[in-house]
Amino acid sequence: MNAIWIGAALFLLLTVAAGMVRVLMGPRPGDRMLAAQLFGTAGVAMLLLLAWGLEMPALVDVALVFALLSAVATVAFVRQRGLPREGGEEP
Amino acid sequence: MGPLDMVSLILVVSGLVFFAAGSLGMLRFPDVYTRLHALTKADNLGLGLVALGLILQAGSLPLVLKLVLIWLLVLFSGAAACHLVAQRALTQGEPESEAGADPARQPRGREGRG
Amino acid sequence: MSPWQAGLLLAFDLTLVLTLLGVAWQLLRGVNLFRSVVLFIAFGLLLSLAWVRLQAPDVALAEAAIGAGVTGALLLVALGRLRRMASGRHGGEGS
Amino acid sequence: MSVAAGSKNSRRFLVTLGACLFLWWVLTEGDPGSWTLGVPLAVLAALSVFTLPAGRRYRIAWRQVLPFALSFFWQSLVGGLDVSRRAFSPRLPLRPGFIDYPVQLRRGPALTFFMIVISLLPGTLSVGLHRACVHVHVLDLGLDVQGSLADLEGRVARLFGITIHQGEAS
Repeated sequence: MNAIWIGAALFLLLTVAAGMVRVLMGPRPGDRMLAAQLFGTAGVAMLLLLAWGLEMPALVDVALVFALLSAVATVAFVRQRGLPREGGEEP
Repeated sequence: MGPLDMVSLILVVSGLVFFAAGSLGMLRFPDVYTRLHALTKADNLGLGLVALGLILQAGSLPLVLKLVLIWLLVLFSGAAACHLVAQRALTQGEPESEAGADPARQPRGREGRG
Repeated sequence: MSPWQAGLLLAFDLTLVLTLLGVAWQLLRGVNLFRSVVLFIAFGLLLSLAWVRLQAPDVALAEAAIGAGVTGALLLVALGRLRRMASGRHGGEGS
Repeated sequence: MSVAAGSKNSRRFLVTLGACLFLWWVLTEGDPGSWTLGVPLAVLAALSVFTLPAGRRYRIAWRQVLPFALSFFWQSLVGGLDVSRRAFSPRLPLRPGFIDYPVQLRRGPALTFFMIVISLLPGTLSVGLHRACVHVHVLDLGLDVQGSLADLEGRVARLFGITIHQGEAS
């Protein structure tokens, strides 16, 4: 059964690596930021799967911290004036 | 492998399908707003299914509640964060987006595809 | 540990290392600072997974909290402030 | 008056303390050794709820929680399936656009909750709030979004024990 959980985590890592393309390409700041949000959600799922797959129950707590902090960067992004605007491509 | 393991395997695999759909939607959808749709719905549902599959393997009640708590946290913080990103995108230009409100116009072939 | 499990773990580790290196390379190579900051946040999340694989869940916890969450937010705030300062000096529109 | 207020406050304190203890129990997974730290911390947390400035008060109709949760899970399953179907489909069937939904809920926790839940339901994403209209982005303009939003608003209002005039919306 453990092998299945690890395989599932590997699959999620691959989807995250695919989503990285969106961070690289953009084109707008919002696109990049929401891709980072995706890594938060997928990261939580990966940590939960690894907690069972590697038999490390402490990883559930790491997943909890991921869940709490994944929104912090997004809120900082939205609240901060002066970051590249959505309208045009930034320099 | 008992029937319970079978059920949780099915749940986790269907969760993975939704995660794949979320990533694919993020790559294929044409603009920020539609990508946010893919992110909020598909990924949160995927995480919910993975967590549900693991809940069936959890030995104790507090662990079950902890997984539910994690899912709810991700659900609400993710939805709020997506709302904020969408609001920022709307207030800071993205002029073509208003044109999409006209149902007569086909909003295909907008900027930012691919 | 079954051979299946060992193989999957090896694949997981290799994918993780390759993605980490790729992200780090793109992060350093780019000239767009905002893109680099977002990549840094992603890098922090991936590095936290690497700590998990090194059997250090406590370090992974600190990395997720400090590396990805707080440092990412700090870098975003610093970037916004830098840009506002630059646009103020060149007589731009300000904020 | 003051006696009644005092007993109400003490009941609120006990409920908050109970919630804190329950949260501690969940977070430590019921480890019995952790209570020496957990009980004082829970008391401090419950006290801080009373000394810190209070947020907006709201009440939840607890009897409505289970029906709301069930319909929410069902709707979020439908939403995930809908968006996944569109993502996997090779033709990419999207007709995105914005609509304005005239909302009857007053500003406050109920409206915030409503706007968050909008984003998790099939085909809708709340973008902003102008006066009394929620700005909603929809994936497919052909769907009856106004009707389903009115339905959702009614359910949120019932969850928070608010009466709104059904039927005016939509």
